[in-house]
Amino acid sequence: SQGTSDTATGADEGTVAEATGTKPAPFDAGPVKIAIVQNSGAGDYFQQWTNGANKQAEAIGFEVQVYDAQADNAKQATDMETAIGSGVAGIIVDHGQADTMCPLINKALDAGIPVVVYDVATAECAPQAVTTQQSDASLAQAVLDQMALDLGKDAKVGYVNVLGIAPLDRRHVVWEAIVKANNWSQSFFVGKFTNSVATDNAQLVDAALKKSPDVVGIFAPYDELTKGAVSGIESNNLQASIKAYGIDISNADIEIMTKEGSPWVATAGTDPNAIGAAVVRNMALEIAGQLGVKSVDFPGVLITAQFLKDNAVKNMVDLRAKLPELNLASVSGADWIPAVQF
Amino acid sequence: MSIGKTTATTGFDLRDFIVKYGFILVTVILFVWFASTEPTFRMQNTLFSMLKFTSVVAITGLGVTLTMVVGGLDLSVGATAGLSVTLSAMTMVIYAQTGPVALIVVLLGGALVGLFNAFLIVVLKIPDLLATLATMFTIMGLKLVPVDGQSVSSGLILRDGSVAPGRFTEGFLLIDRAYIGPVPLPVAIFFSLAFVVWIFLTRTRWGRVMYAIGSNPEAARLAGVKVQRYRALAYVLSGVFASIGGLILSSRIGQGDISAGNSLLLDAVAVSLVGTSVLGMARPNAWGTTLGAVLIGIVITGLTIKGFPYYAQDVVKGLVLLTALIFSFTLSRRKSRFVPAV
Amino acid sequence: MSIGKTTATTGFDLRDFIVKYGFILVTVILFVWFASTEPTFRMQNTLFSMLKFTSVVAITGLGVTLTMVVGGLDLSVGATAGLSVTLSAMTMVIYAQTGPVALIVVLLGGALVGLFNAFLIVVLKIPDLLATLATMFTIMGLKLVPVDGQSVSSGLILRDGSVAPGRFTEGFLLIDRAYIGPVPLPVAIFFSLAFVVWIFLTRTRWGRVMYAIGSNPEAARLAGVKVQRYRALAYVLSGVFASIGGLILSSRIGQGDISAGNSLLLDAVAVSLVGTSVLGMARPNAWGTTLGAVLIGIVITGLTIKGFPYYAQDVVKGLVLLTALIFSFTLSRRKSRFVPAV
Amino acid sequence: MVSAVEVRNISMAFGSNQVLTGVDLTIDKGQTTALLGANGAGKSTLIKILSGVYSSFTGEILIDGKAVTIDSPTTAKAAGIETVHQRIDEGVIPGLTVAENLLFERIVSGEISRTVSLKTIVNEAEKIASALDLKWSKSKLRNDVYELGIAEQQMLILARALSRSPKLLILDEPTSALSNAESQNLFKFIKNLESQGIAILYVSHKLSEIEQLAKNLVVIRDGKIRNEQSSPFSWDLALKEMLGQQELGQRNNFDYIQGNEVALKLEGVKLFKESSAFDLEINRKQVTGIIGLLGAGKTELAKVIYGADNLISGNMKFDGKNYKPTHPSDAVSSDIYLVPEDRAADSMIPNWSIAHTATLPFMGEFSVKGMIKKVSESIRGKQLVDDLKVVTTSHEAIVDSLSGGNQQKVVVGRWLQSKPKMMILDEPFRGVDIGARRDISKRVRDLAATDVAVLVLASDVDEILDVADRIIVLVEGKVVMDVNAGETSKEKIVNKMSEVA
Ligand SMILES: Nc1ncnc2c1ncn2[C@@H]1O[C@H](COP(=O)(O)OP(=O)(O)OP(=O)(O)O)[C@@H](O)[C@H]1O
Ligand SMILES: Nc1ncnc2c1ncn2[C@@H]1O[C@H](COP(=O)(O)OP(=O)(O)OP(=O)(O)O)[C@@H](O)[C@H]1O
Ligand SMILES: [Mg+2]
Ligand SMILES: [Mg+2]
Repeated sequence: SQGTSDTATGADEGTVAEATGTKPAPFDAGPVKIAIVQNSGAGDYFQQWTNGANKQAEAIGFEVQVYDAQADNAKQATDMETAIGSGVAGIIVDHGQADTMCPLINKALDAGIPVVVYDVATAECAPQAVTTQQSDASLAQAVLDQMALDLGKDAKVGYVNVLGIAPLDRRHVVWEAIVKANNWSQSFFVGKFTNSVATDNAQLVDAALKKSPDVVGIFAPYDELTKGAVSGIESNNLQASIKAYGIDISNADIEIMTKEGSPWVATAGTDPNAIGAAVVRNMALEIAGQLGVKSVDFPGVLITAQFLKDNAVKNMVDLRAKLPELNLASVSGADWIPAVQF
Repeated sequence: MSIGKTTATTGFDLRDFIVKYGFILVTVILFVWFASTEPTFRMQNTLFSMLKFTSVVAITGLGVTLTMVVGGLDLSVGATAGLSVTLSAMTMVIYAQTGPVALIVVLLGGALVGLFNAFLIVVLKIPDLLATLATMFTIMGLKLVPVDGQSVSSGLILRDGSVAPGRFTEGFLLIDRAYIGPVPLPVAIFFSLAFVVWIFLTRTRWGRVMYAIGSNPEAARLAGVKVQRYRALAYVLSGVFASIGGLILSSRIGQGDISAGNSLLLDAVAVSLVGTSVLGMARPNAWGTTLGAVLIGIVITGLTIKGFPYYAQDVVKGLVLLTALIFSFTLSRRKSRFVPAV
Repeated sequence: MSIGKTTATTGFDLRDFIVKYGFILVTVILFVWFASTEPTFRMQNTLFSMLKFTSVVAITGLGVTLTMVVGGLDLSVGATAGLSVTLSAMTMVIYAQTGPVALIVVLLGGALVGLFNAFLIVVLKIPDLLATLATMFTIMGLKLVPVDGQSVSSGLILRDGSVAPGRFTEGFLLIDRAYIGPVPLPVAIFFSLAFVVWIFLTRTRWGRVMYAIGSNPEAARLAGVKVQRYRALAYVLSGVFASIGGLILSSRIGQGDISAGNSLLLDAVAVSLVGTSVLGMARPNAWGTTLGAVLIGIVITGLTIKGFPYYAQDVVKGLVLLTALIFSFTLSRRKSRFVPAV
Repeated sequence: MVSAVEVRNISMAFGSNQVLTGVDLTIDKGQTTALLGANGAGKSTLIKILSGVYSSFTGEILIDGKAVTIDSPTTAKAAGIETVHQRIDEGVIPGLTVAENLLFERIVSGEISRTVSLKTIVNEAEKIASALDLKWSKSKLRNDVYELGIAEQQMLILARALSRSPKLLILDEPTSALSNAESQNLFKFIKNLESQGIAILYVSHKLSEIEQLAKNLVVIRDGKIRNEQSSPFSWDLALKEMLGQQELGQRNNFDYIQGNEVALKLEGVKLFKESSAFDLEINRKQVTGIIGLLGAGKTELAKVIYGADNLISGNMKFDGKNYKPTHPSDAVSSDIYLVPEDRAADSMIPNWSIAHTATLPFMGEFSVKGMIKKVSESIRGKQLVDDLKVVTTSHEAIVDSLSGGNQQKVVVGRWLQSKPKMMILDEPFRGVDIGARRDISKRVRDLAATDVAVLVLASDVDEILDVADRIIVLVEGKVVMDVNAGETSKEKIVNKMSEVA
């Protein structure tokens, strides 16, 4: 039962490198079943992540069962239980709440099922699991360094974020430090998490800018929030005086950033396809007993609108070509693994 | 049943006054409060952008109101608006068609959804709520199938590996950005539609008949009314109104955001319901829906400018709603027959 | 008035059969399909975790059913369940109380929300939909005020800078994790409550009276029924049921997730509505709600295991709903008076 | 005689409308007291006070000489007052079975709380039904009450009230939906109750019934008691007090008109699946009365002609042309109109004004390019109020706030104001007082005189004799008698009606 998302539009097919080594157990004896337990599969980021993971899994010879909790933490817990009970050789946990998932991750480990976690802070509560993460700190740091460079000290800034969501909380910590270090004054802090983030936040930013039209920069550390911020700036016609900074990158984001006069000047990102693939490689290594480490970081890369324009980047394919750092093909590899490159 | 004292008929009856104008009073008081404490709020600019944001909910709500008038309730409007966003993006970005073509496709799409609802309700005799709920789930999923769950933006890579040839046309983007004199186009559309629906419902024979159907369909039928046709008409109109809302959303976002419209349903239903209480009419009506939408717009904008976090906005939204409702129902002597009892 | 054909009373009437059992047939066919094509699906473990997942929606839906029986509809159940999650987390994590205390606080909280709804509806005479909508907005915001919009998990930093002293107790976490024999506790709770509600509605005079209120409140009142008390009772029960759902959610998530319960409303209303069509009863009933919840559980679990992306699941959910509805309504000769016409 | 219930100085107003003023009334044990009054006199209001529906009145209610507080239906029942209200939809509860409806009050009061299964309820219900000679089968008792016709629903709520043993039983126009035979059954039962010492307060517009049943007669006009009598009654006095200044229209002593031009022709029409087919011609310029027992198929026939129900077999010709209505709108566009029998369910739109109710079927006429002509609409409303002497504050008044008889005047009157080619009236006299009944009869005859085919359906022989030129008796969906009204008698008709087809 292969996921159907491997036929996705815009799904980057990727190129598969030849494997040279011989497969270790249990890969030498036909397909190996694993499960991916996702907090959410919806949205561009997760669609690409899943696509990357599926491509890599296919290349390795995994049979993948994808559970998508549709952003429902409780459902993810149930999915995890189902996965544990379904007799898989390994489980990848993609996002979720540590408090929710840790006991279940430990349950899986106790049952002898190796677990690779992506972007959940389980290092303390489930120390035996492999944790991988897109480093939120490095993403935030990368883009905020650029923001500090652009705006200088003592600037008036706006902030769009929603606390209570783990990666956004981690980005928030870096933001607070940067604001302090640069003596910025934060004119507003708005944001709300709904099921249409971009449109609903546009209204909030619009209203906030009515009151504080004199800010020179807005930080919105999640691309849906950034889209909302951009809309808000544009509806106030302030794109000449306000720069927006975001995190994450997708085809849609590239379009907005490269638009004439776009206020969105910089973002930091990773390639979700590449990350999905790398996480699956980690799973393979862990099952084969070859991983050796318990934590793997995928660093973020700064992407400026200027860079995109200078290189005529139109979409993720162009971006990967121009910014090879995004491709993680060399991360967590082995000679028997045919790494997928996007 | 409470029997009022026989007040002198010419005298001023405070209670009647509050029942009739309480809701409007709440709106005005909030408005004055925000305007007097927040200079930003009184700027014409702020008011128009508030109305602009409200317009999508309001227009969709007007459609919902029409279905409520005939005794139903269209739960599929949010999904229809979302479908419109995807449809317009597909038409322009993937099939590289012009803005007007996209516009026609979207309106046709909305009408088709309405027809489908009408078919379920009128021909297959499925109760309104259930039918539109099923439609909602179906199109929420269906719209994502051709795009494999991804947002449609220029630069999108298609299944055959080529890059999507088109982009949102400038003309299409103008739907949200153009002005008529000082009035933003979406606001103008909103008020025109509200006016048309108001006239339609209160001044024309068709509106009169629709109210009859909503209160006693059998009596309407025996009076020679083609009940089923009017019900079908209401759902088709509701679909078209939702797609107009979607059109504005799409033009605002400038891409085929997959999450667009998701949060619309609850708001559109809320404004229509709230609208039933305006002027003590105790039945769905265009003027009430309009005022309900404006009231909620004022609350969100005002509180954002005042720097309230989003959850405080929810609380205030709830309380304002309650106050308005108490004015209209608790104090009213008249039994409300028209409000959907479910 | 349509005159039923007087078919030979002993003969088999296919149409009647489908009207009565069509819904169950759809459920069984789907079940058999999944079970025969997916080995994972037939594992006892999977079945129980499916039921476990369904239990929250089902229990909440049972409460909604009670309000539908008295002719209303509780739109605040999702928010109430969310409130329960926050309340339990606050009690244990911030105030470092025991699990049983948290349990009592949550149930009291649910009953209070129900009482508040009852107050609005019965005393202030606000129509059900509007009142519960206002309650929904209010508590959705209110629950976030004491925690400043953050999820409550152990290690939370409080306003005074100290660290929250408590954590979710092991006992509390058992609510979701314990088993009674081979049956997970939430499933046992779900079935017991379904049984109790079924008996209550069909076998006791209170149940009959509640149906009478839903059908013709004035006639019920004239026959000496204390209509308002029963309506209040229904809303209080609905609040308590939603808080039991929230309790299970909270125990499953293991933290005060602010987004918990958000998607519950639509699902709970959907299963109650769908349930009206089971067995051709054409009125809200416990057995229908239960079956509706199980059907949706089967669809979601089955499609996930089959690897359908989330949007395809929505499509199928919509189509299955439609099929069931067509069986019950299109083919039925009986006019349904009980189904909310809104 | 001992008084069971005494009412002292009761007054009540709806807003500025003073409906009852200082009403004193004594209802004796073991006797029937009749309450007579024109439509809108305040009868139902008085009854609703006694049964606890309204609580904001002034005055005193005494039971067995002691003052009691009655402020809710529950307290009224506790005090031993049982009521059958005028509106049937205030009694039956759709969605519950016939059996549950019959036992509903016992279910509410907890008397049968241990009776859990429907089976037991059905058995119990069978007994209650048989008390009124209702031979309802078990399967009928298991049906949704919604499947009963209006007359059967009336029987049901009567049976329900009679199954209790109250001190005072109030019946508000219980026979307006019943035919003679059922009424007689009811009267037998009432006599039986009297002998058990139960007091009965009986409201009816049918003088013959009052004559037959009542010991005492109380006449009410404009919310005041005008006249009290013991039998034998002086009807002249009673009617004079009842109508006040108003003139009672003469009983129609008309010349029968024999329309000879066929308007509607039915060929091989079957009303029910297993009833036999019949042919029928309805003439222009004549009032055709169709009479039959409850369930005889009168309403079915009317609905079939009007396109509101499907024809099982056969065909129709109207004005010589094939006529196949599939929807009431087809009938309306052929200028065939129907006044349905159940005004609340089939005619009234809750919260609508008299004027709006009046124009609903004729929206085309009251609008230009779709825009409603408010002025003509309001003129039409005023005319309706004046023509039919509707007791109301204005034509803007909400129909729900009218008394039952006045509601009936509105829903009948709105069709009478139009210009049909054929007019069908199903039970047009339901709940209207004798004055209004004669007014309506006269208008119906005037309409026929203008070349219109008029069809009146009723189950009351007097009503039919009062209006029809030609009388057709329907039994079990089939025509069993078809004569000129002048050539038959009440007895012959009654005999035919109860004949088995
Ligand atoms: N022979 C029959 N076969 C099937 N159903 C019948 C038959 N006779 C009567 N009925 C039922 O009785 C109902 C009453 O018929 P209808 O309303 O036409 O009678 P009616 O003469 O107007 O009597 P009333 O209005 O006094 O009840 C019909 O709708 C039908 O359900
Ligand atoms: N709910 C109400 N609101 C306002 N006015 C009302 C209401 N109910 C009754 N009335 C008015 O009270 C007066 C008396 O009505 P009531 O129903 O008691 O008359 P009735 O004697 O029973 O007449 P009928 O013979 O037509 O049944 C009428 O003028 C009516 O319009
Ligand atoms: Mg009356
Ligand atoms: Mg009839």
